[in-house]
Amino acid sequence: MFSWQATPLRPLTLLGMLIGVVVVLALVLGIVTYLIYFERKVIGWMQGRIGPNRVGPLGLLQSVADVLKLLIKEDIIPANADRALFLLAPVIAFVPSFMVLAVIPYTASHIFTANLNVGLLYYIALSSLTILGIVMAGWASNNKYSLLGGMRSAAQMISYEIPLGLSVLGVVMLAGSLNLVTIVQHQATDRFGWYIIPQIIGFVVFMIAALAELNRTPFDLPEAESELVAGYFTEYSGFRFAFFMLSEYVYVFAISALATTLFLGGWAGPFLPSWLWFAIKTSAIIFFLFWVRATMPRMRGDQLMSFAWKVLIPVALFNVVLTGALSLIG
Amino acid sequence: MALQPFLALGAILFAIGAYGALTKRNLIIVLISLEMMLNAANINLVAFSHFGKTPHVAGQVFALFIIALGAAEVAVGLGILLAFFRMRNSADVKDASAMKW
Amino acid sequence: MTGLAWLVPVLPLAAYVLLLIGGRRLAEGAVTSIAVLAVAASFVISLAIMIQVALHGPQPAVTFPWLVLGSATISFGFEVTSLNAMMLVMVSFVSALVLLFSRGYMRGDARFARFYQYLSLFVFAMLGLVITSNLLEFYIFWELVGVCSYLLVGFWYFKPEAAAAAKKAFIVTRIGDVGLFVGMILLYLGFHTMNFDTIFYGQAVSSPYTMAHGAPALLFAAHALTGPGIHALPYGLAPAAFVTLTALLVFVGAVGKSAQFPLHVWLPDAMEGPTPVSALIHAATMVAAGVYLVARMFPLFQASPAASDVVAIVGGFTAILAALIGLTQHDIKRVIAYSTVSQLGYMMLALGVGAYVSGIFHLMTHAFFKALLFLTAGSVIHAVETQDLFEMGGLRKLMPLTNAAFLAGALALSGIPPFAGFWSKDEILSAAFSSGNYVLYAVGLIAAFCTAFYIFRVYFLTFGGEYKGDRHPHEGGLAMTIPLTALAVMATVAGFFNTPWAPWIANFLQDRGAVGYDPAVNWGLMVVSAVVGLAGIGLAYYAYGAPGRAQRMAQKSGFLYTLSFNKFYFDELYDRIVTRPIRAIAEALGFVDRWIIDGLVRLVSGGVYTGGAGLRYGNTGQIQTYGLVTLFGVAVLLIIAAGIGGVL
Amino acid sequence: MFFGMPLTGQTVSFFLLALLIIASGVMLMTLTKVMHMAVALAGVFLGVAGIFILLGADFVGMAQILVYAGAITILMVFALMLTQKGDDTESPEASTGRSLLTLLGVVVFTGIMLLVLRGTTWPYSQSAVDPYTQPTVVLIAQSLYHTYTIPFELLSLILTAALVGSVVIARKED
Repeated sequence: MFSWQATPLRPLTLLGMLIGVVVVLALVLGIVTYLIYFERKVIGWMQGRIGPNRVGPLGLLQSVADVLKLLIKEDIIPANADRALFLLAPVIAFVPSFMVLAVIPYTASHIFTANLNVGLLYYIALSSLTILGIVMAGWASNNKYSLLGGMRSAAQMISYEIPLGLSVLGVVMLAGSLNLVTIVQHQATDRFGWYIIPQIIGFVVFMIAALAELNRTPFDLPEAESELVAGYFTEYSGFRFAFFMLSEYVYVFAISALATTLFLGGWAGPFLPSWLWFAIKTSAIIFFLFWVRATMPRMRGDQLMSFAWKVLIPVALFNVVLTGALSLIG
Repeated sequence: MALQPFLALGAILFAIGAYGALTKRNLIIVLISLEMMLNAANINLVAFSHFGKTPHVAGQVFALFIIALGAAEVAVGLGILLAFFRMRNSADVKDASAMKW
Repeated sequence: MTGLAWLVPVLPLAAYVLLLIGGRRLAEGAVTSIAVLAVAASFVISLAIMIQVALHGPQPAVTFPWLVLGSATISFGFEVTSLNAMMLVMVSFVSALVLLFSRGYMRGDARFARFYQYLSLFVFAMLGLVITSNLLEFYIFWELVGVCSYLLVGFWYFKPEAAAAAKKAFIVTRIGDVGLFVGMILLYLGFHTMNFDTIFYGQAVSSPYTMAHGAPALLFAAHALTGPGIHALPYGLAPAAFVTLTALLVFVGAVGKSAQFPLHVWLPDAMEGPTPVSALIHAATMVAAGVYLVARMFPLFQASPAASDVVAIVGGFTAILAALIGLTQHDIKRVIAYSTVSQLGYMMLALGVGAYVSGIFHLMTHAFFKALLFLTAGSVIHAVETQDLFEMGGLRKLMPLTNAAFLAGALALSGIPPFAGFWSKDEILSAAFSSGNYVLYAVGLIAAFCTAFYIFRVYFLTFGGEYKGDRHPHEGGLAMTIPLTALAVMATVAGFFNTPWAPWIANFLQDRGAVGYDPAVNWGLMVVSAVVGLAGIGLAYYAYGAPGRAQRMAQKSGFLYTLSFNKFYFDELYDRIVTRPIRAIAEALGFVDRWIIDGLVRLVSGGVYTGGAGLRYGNTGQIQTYGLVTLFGVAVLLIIAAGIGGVL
Repeated sequence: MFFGMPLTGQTVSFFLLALLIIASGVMLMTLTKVMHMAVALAGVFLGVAGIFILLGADFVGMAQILVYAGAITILMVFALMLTQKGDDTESPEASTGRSLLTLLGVVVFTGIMLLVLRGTTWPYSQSAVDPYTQPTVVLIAQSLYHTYTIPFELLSLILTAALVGSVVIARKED
């Protein structure tokens, strides 16, 4: 295995690393662009509308145009904002979302993917860093909507991170590893097949917590347009706004990829190449997320916390105990 | 890499934390400084677990223990701090001086 | 049956524990039943043991190792000899009756259960003292008896006199205990053992006894004076001096416990306790312990003629002194108390002249008639609610049973045949006479005369004439009359257990050899003592049969009357020569302690306090200041460590 | 070669991380706005996590990120926001003399420590990047559930007590 620590650092090595990063970034940008398009199309379809169809064939270039528009817009920094933090916050929010992609095993040969022994923990740990960026953004804007949105977001994400972490414990116990590659490999040989079957409780908790982590409907209280204008990024415009949107959609992709890896057997599947199987499964999860957004109303604020602490965490703990008991019996 | 740079880093971080804990007036910053000192200790533990004649994972286990204890400390510390703030309407170390003659 | 001997003391202890736990919740009847049944069961077992001993002889001691101190082992155990078998019967019998009597006497007392609790403990302590086979264990029970007497004499602690009397009893007997303790230590140093058998015979005597207890006095002497102990005697004492010294020290303990001159002052004051307690102390438990001690250590005294002489002289002097004081007292219980002191003097006299059997026999008969006298006195006090003889009178018709019982006790005490006291006292007197101690014989005879006089003085003042009070005296309940009857019977017939022509007790105590001095039957002496007793009664009748005659006699004797009435000023004498000097010394020492030693201590504490008051200004409550100081301290330590060259 | 050490990825990473940690630490001490401090704090914690990963302790590093950078920093931010009184700057510093004194103490302390570190011969370290035969997760798990079972259980007790205790302490008096 390539060990970056022991290898003497030469310009060529550094260059190779940089190229790899840029390629992944470009890929991610492409994916996000079409995720947005996909979302608008799906919701449009569900609501009996057509969705974007003007820019390019079938409106395929609509998102590209949107991004371009954002990039060329004026970069406004409010006069009373905390300038340094205001500038830093989108970066802090985006970088972890990009970093978590490093451990997802996209294909059987997992190019670009770090085969980390603590991959799952890595994902959960890094994704928690985004909260800091969001709080920063909310506070630095010096705007009450932003601050409230930031606080709400932080509270919500911290609370739902716990059921998220607990819900995947069942998978970890079954696979006996935190390594995502190993988890995928275990699912191929498990007698129940994919972990969505033995870990159905875990999967449900995971999906609910994931929705909350993503600040998506029905958990979109932090950026509820009707209450808080746009939550923590009310004051943001131009490409900083794009950064936040980007990190959100990267997380949509990442969490779907994680769900695929943990519960749907990852890249495994017959006939088709492994990357395609991975893409199909991830798309299914993403479609599910959009579907929920299109159909569910927003949750009530006072129920948000108690739902996490009083329902999801006990259920997730029960799942852990159940899994332990089952694996002892089996 | 050798052991000394890590230990030196730990010592420096510890010193920074100690300075903060001893001079800052805001109780939260003091708490933060304490956490930095704990982190400095952790660096030493993990460094010794990696280097040395027989590398052993025990150092990492103890670092984990310290992390958990640090979390507990922060939880209790912030609880006390909030209660203190509610009572005195201040988060200043100087105001927490009832424990004297 | 002897294997069960340990049950004898344990049963009262069980009653004590039971009452300690549940006494407050039980009714008075239940409390009485528990205590009386326990002691009665002890009595039954004791009786069985005594029969066993009479048939099969004494049994060897049963011991368990208790303390191992270096090479020495102090054991813990019990044994049954003819002496303590008899004592067990006597103690448990009298105690059971006293306990039953208390039911009536203490009726309605707020601390009724507590009283029975103490009594049970008292009986336990005495029975344990009797049955033990080991001097250290004996001493423990000995002190336990002292504690119980303190608790019981001061039972009505709210009365200042009772509290003072309890303290006095405790402290005075403690003076004697010091002697016993020193003697005990000396014996241990000399013989390296605490077991009676090993001390007396050089080894544990195996079963069955080849000789009765006390019989081999000469054997003991041989052992102590020439045996292996000769090298080990402490302080380079010669064997004879060692034996005399230890015997005298042991006797000091007996003097304290049995209220012999000069430590007799506590016993009359102990009258402040409830009357059943007095009965118990005087008859069966406390004072008997001293006599029992001398009897138990009899070989030791036999080996030392000097010590024996001291015992006899002290006993004789006490007998006459107490009898003289008893002549003039006004308090009914005090008269009987002095009579006890006097009778104990007789017992010591007997033991001192070597009449072992006579002393024990008198102890037994005395237990019966003295318990009887006290219980009748209690019955009288209960009825008339005063203790002053001159406020009573005429109770013969009002309380016929009590009258009869008291008369039996008084006749026994006076030594009128065929009552119990005659046989035992006569034996003592004839032993004194025939052993050649004519002075002691004369003293005993005069004391006997006085005894007869003062007890019938009490009788005539209490039961004769007309009732002077304004109450309506009547007999107590069954709980009071049954013990009186039983004791009256015993006081009448107990003498026949050891008549000159049928010496059962003598045989029992020495069934396999002679103990000490065995007086021959001397009809002349018997007649003399009976006549002396009758003369005393006659004088009493002459003095108190007609009113006013006694006062004239008292005035005529003048100085002597005052002396006797004030108990020969012993309390005042002790106050002058002992209490006051000691108090003066104590106050001087107290001054040193309070002002010089305490002053130093206060100086130190004051200095520390002032220093602390100064230092506390450094305690600002600012945690960061503390931290800063700590940091510098650590830095200094590090500099030192680095300078030394790497402690780290 | 760099200060006598071969210029590998490990060395470079170490110096970058050390720079991050020390710079963040110093910023934490010098910045006046509390929110800026929070960012600096996250920098320290992340840097320490990086050091852990550099030392092959990936599990501890992840725990460090999760607990410190993720949870504790946010908690601190919350506490800072809750205890702000209008002005968002930190309350006035301790007196200059006091600060200088503390600085002196700290510098002396660190200096001696560094001298001692330099002067001590450490039991020499092998140069292998990964000294462990198995993944650290496995080793830690075995260690926790075999050797350190009791401390581990006690730790859970402490965490529970801290959870309940802080809730009780911080709860408003009703």
